[in-house]
Amino acid sequence: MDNYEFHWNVVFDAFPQLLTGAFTTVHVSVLSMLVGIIIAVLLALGKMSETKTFYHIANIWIEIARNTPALFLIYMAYFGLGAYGIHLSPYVSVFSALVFINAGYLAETFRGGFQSIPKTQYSAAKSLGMNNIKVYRYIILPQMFRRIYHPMTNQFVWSILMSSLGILVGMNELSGETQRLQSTSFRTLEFFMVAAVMYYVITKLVLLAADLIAKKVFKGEIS
Amino acid sequence: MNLFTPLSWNDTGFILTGILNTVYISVIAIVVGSLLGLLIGFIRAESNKTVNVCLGAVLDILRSVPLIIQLILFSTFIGVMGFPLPPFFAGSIILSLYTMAFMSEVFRSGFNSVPTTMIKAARSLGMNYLQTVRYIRIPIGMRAVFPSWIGVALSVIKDSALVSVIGYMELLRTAEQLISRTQQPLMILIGVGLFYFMISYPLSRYGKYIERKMEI
Amino acid sequence: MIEIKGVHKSFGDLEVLKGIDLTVNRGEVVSIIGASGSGKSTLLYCINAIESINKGNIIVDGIDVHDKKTDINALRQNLGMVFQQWNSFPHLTVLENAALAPQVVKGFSKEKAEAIATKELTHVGLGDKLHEYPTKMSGGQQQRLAIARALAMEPPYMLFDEVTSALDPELVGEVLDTLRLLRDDGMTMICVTHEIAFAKEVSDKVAFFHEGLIEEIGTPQEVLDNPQKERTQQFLSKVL
Amino acid sequence: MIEIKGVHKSFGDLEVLKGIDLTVNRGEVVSIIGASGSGKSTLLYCINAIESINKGNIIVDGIDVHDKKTDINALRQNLGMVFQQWNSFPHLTVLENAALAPQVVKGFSKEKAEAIATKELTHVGLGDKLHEYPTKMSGGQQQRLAIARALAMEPPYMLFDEVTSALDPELVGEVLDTLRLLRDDGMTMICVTHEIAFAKEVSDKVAFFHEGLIEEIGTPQEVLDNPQKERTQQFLSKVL
Amino acid sequence: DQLDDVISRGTLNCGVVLDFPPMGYTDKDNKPAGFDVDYCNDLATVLGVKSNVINLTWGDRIPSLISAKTDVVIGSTSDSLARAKSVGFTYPYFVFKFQVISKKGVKMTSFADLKDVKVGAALGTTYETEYFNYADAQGWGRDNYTAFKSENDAFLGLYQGKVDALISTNTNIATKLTSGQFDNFVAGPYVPNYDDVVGIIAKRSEQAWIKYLNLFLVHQVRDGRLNELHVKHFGTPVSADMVKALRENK
Ligand SMILES: Nc1ncnc2c1ncn2[C@@H]1O[C@H](COP(=O)(O)OP(=O)(O)OP(=O)(O)O)[C@@H](O)[C@H]1O
Ligand SMILES: Nc1ncnc2c1ncn2[C@@H]1O[C@H](COP(=O)(O)OP(=O)(O)OP(=O)(O)O)[C@@H](O)[C@H]1O
Ligand SMILES: [Mg+2]
Ligand SMILES: [Mg+2]
Repeated sequence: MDNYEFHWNVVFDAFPQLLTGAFTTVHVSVLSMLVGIIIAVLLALGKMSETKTFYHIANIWIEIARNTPALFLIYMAYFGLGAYGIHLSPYVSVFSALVFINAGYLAETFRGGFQSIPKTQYSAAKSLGMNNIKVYRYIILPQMFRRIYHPMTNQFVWSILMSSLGILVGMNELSGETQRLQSTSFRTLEFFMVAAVMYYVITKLVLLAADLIAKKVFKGEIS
Repeated sequence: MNLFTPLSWNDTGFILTGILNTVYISVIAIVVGSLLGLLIGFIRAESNKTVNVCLGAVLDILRSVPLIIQLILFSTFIGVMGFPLPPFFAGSIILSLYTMAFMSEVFRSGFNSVPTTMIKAARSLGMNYLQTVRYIRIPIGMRAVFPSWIGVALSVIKDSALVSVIGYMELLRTAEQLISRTQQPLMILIGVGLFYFMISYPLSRYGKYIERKMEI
Repeated sequence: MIEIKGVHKSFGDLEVLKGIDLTVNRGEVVSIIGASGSGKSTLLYCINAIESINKGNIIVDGIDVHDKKTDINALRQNLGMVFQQWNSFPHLTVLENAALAPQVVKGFSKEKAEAIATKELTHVGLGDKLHEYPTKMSGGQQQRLAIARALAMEPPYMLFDEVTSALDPELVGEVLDTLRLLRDDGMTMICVTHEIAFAKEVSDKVAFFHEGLIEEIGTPQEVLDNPQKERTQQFLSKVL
Repeated sequence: MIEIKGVHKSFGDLEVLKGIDLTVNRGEVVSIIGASGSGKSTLLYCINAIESINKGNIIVDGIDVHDKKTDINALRQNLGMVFQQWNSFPHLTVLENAALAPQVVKGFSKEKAEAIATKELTHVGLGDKLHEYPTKMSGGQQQRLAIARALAMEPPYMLFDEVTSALDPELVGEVLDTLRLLRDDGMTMICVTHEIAFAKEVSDKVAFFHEGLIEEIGTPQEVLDNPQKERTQQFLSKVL
Repeated sequence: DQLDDVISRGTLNCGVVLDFPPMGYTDKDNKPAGFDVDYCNDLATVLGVKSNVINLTWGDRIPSLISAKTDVVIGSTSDSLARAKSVGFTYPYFVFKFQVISKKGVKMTSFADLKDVKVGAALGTTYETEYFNYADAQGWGRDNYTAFKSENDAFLGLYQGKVDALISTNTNIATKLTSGQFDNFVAGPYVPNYDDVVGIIAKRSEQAWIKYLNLFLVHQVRDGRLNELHVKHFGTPVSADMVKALRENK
């Protein structure tokens, strides 16, 4: 430690840039989560569908998303598609890779949540005279949402952490911005320490918010 | 001077090294991470709230900071402290700790899944504390969480790609170098993807199969 | 009146109901007993159109349940059903559980639905639990909630499928008491049950099912005290 | 001989045992009956030192169970215990289940432990299932395995805690038969049970627990057929 | 100190950016090659130790020094005063010019033409900073700018068409243009008024070590080794301007 002096003032001067980077990080993860959820619903339906084509499309998507590294998919989106002349910006590449993976993981979560609701809940709701739409609206979906809520927050945190791979395609999110700042000033340790703290704070805030929302929204427990 | 040369048979050895390096570091991280995770998971299952909160907070940092940042920070930091390590070791250490953070949760829930009545039954046969741990809690608890263990192990294999940022020549970094030389990203990337898929897919299927078998 | 005429029902190759005839008049309590797998639950599901049938008719107050043109959701409002496994909706409070269907199916206002629900819940002895969540309650309480939930739709008929068999022995009594209460109110009921003593006490008619057919039917005295058929005798000797 | 003298036991503020006195002689079968929550299981746990006690003594063959100096693991080898919920070890075969404790606790060789285990398993009628996994067996079989597992430690005393109450009715018989077998072998047993008929048949003494005290104790004829205390009468009228 | 450490260890851990031909790249056997690599080997030879070339990206250079993974980085590091607060620089050993390379057909006569095209550079490099300074001074936004993790990624991006123009060094651009694979591209204008002077870097505190390196650089020029390697890697003798610049230390 004796031969290293910390120079924090460089980092404080660059704090606005780091914050901009952090904003991009949150931005890309929120967006990839939202789009991921929509696609995941379709994939989950596809995987439960009787139609072979839908089933296979959903299945292939899900398995690729779950069984290849995120970094690989980001490279694929950036340089792989580039070879076909499809040029995605670093932001869009990271975004699409995260969407692809989020959708794959969430589809399985949704399917699991859906199947974990006992069949007897349908019979019970039907026997009260509810039609299909009402059964879903009042009985199945609310229960399902509770079960998938927790896995969904975890997936969101994962997205935030994995967006840090943007550093590898020159995206200007928190990690990329940190990398740029450290290579102009060469204060590696300081910049990455601050970035680590910022990631930690972001994920904690997300989890805290998720907990507060859950406490407000979900009053009954799930058996 | 020839900057750009196509892929040739010469490169197979190079790619193979990348594959082996990926396998090495993944295996090390999974083994070391599981052993440490088992220990910590056990301590957490057995301890009171204070110990748990403290341990949990430390593990939480490992789970809340991106792996890539942890790797860069750690390898820089140990150098500054005066203990430089080659990328392989620095990468193994961080990846193992990272794995441990997730494995400890897996194992903790494994230990907690063993019903207290079963432990009481074992005690009533005259087994002492360590014997119940050794013969009852570890085997039953570990079985229960085997599918989750596979899940974590697979994510470690995939995350090992990130060790490339501190200069470890694993598969993806090898591929990158070849891409720079050949300017042919598509074929090479597809090959890399296929490799990961071929390792990960059968294992994840196996995990699901076990899970389903256990449900019955 | 529920009229069941020559009902056949198969699951794939397995013929579960092989021609059931049974009439339940308004105000009557009919108990169904029989070995596991004899088709008792299946018959209740068919009456409530949760399962389709292959042959025969089921007519409730003159309406053919399995006719394509029948509005099945409207019909189900007349047929309250309670299952073996308690099926309280875990995300709703006790009161919300019982008030949901009157609101969304019958379109009652929230106040009106909750008034009816409160009345029925008090009736089954859950008046003090209105704002609790059912997951915290005992099996017996959840089962009484299921009964009140069905009653809140104010159906003229109630179908009970072994409502006590998943309960701990000490909780059986409170649920049977609730059924007795309904009988005293004059409710028309079909009860599938394993509780022979209870069936003897409350039923107007007892039907003994054997392999998809009604082997014997009559008053409790006829079927339970002096069974004519050998199979009925065998069954009763086992369960008593 | 098991001597229980003035045993008190509390969980926090809740006093569960309020001074229990009971003596069980070698070769005796003592049944304990009583309402849920009256402290029956707790007493068995205290005898086996799975729970500590607050006051009084429990002496097994002259050794004070709750004395600090007592080697509790050694003592437990003398007290076989079987629980309400069957607790077979799912990762071991039937034979391994029963042979584990003799091996690791008594330090027997694998052969010797397996020989004893096989003997006891055959005794309870599981001789043909030695190499199966218990998860595939019925509750009754698993409960008999639990009995054999305890017997394989060759304890002079056996404690049974409602061993049939988690079983389907048709499986109760086989487990009770196993207990009868043990009684005929002359085993000293304490049985907590809800099966009054069984208690009447096998017991030398019956103790009726009420809110942490023994309300009435005596021969089955005294306690079950001619109960003196009002509470005993009430309890029996409910369960019979 | 570090000089003694290297000699007693018997190996020189020399960091090179193999991402920056012809200064550093990997040959068809995936082995390190280039001007910087040759410098590493020369340095090891004069020290009398084995040369261990370590492959770095631009961003790895400082961490590798600080973490003592490398003893020295010969990696075309621009000697900015900000960086010199963190790390020790030797005398300059090479001078680059920053230049634009663009697709044929894109109008690129002056630096100001970058305004209307998609432009890229490697992340965290001095020419990225220079471009930003220029762009900010002109009041351009950054919407048409793309950063790449490495020089290689940047050229791959240009090759694939992700960007129309790239800022890099004159040497790298010249090498790429002679390779045959960038026939559809042309070298464009230089970054105005800027010479990129680069030094070898080592730990800031290792004064004796840096002095040794300085002398090594002087000898490379004096002994003609610089010229030899320039011919080998660039095909032309080293220019008088550059030798002058290096001698004058600027
Ligand atoms: N959805 C289904 N698909 C296939 N077979 C079914 C289905 N539901 C019931 N069965 C079969 O139909 C037969 C009758 O079942 P049912 O549930 O009506 O019997 P039960 O008389 O109610 O028995 P229990 O007393 O066990 O409830 C059984 O053999 C059962 O396996
Ligand atoms: N570990 C514990 N912590 C706190 N309270 C306990 C604990 N174990 C038992 N109790 C309480 O002690 C009382 C007696 O319990 P116990 O299990 O001995 O009753 P029991 O007579 O065996 O009843 P059952 O017939 O239901 O098994 C109950 O009120 C129970 O809630
Ligand atoms: Mg049934
Ligand atoms: Mg008990």
